[in-house]
Amino acid sequence: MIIRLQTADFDPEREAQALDVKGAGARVSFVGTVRDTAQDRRIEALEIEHYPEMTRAELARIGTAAQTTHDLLEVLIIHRYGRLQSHERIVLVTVWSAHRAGAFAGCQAIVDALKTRAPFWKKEISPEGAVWVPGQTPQDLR
Amino acid sequence: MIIRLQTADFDPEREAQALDVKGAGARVSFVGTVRDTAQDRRIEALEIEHYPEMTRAELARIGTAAQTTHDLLEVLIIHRYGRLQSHERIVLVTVWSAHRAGAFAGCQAIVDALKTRAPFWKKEISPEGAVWVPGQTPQDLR
Amino acid sequence: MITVRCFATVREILGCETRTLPPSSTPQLASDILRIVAGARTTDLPKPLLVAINCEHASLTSPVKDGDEIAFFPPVSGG
Amino acid sequence: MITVRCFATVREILGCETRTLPPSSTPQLASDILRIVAGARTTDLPKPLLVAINCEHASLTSPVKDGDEIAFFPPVSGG
Repeated sequence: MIIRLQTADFDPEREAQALDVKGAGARVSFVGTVRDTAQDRRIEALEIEHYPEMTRAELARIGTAAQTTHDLLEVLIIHRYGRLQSHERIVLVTVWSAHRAGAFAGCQAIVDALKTRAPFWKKEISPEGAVWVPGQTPQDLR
Repeated sequence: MIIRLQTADFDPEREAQALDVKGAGARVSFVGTVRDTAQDRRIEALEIEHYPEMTRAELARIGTAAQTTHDLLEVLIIHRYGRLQSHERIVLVTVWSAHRAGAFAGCQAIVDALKTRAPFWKKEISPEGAVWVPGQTPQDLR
Repeated sequence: MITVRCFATVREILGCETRTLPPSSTPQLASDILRIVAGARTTDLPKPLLVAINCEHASLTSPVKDGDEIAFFPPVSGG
Repeated sequence: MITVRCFATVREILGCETRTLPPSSTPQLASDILRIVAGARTTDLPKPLLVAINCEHASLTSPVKDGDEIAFFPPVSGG
């Protein structure tokens, strides 16, 4: 499992190719990008804050759980932080599995868990000012 | 919607980048590759036959249905045919949506439909000989 | 004229990729076309046998008319 | 020693990113630590308020001991 937190952009294909996963027949990737509008406000940029030590630990827990549950051969998670312009890539989740069903379910499980459990916070910068994006609470703490 | 049938390999990221999709916050990709084993036989290559005119028409119907049902902003399908070595890419399905739920559901719906409806047939070439891969019948014709 | 196309194992068993048939003066179903092109070898063909008419999935009971392209093939295995 | 870390709106409201507290001689819960660092401003904090102890999600009723790192933050918005 590869987990990376970085300010720099990434090339999803190059990152996936760097992992030579044997026996994989299916690979599913999710790429999240900064949208250019939110509730009719024009988004110029996003400022992403995170809690580095916990983010790393939480993503490892999320990845390991998905790997076991969905029979994944490999998991790659890259999440950026800092200031990102609209249309820039934010996050990449790529998983490999022998078959497609596990790959789809595993990738979606990681993305869903990441959005409710990983300690990232986003501030949207628009011409009208900066607004924190409303967040989510982990299922087991609701 | 972009649909391509070709013998040549493709770069999933370059193909996705070539489509500049406005308003997309989520992109989900499926890449299918030739596995190196099947039922304990070592697979050297795959020979993929198809029915070009129908493949194109059927993929267009599948893509359009998913686009409507899952609110997809754009759909890209590339499927190779001819002789492919093990570990080579066979198929790419990439979809864009404003949000992740539609992107995951839409991509999976296209891949599932492709596997049961698109007229492709695979022959696995192993040291023991060539074997046709058992196929699937569309849901509405079972 | 009706164009008949065969793919994969159907092509191998019937030893024929594309064939044209003169239009019939009486209404025809896909099963009638199959009887003409496969004859006694019909029993050797894969089951289920899939049928497409003008590049759309159809069935053995679908009607076929002059100008149509009909295809016979085994279950598919794309992706 | 107990390390307290605040993120996002909690950091902005309390005007403090990291703070250390001496260990207590009596058992403490996360809510006790919050009372010390937020005081009257507790009511200004986001609801729900999330808590992590040693980089794992916890709650306001979780115990905190000497050497722990406790963090307070609003609901998350990653991905």
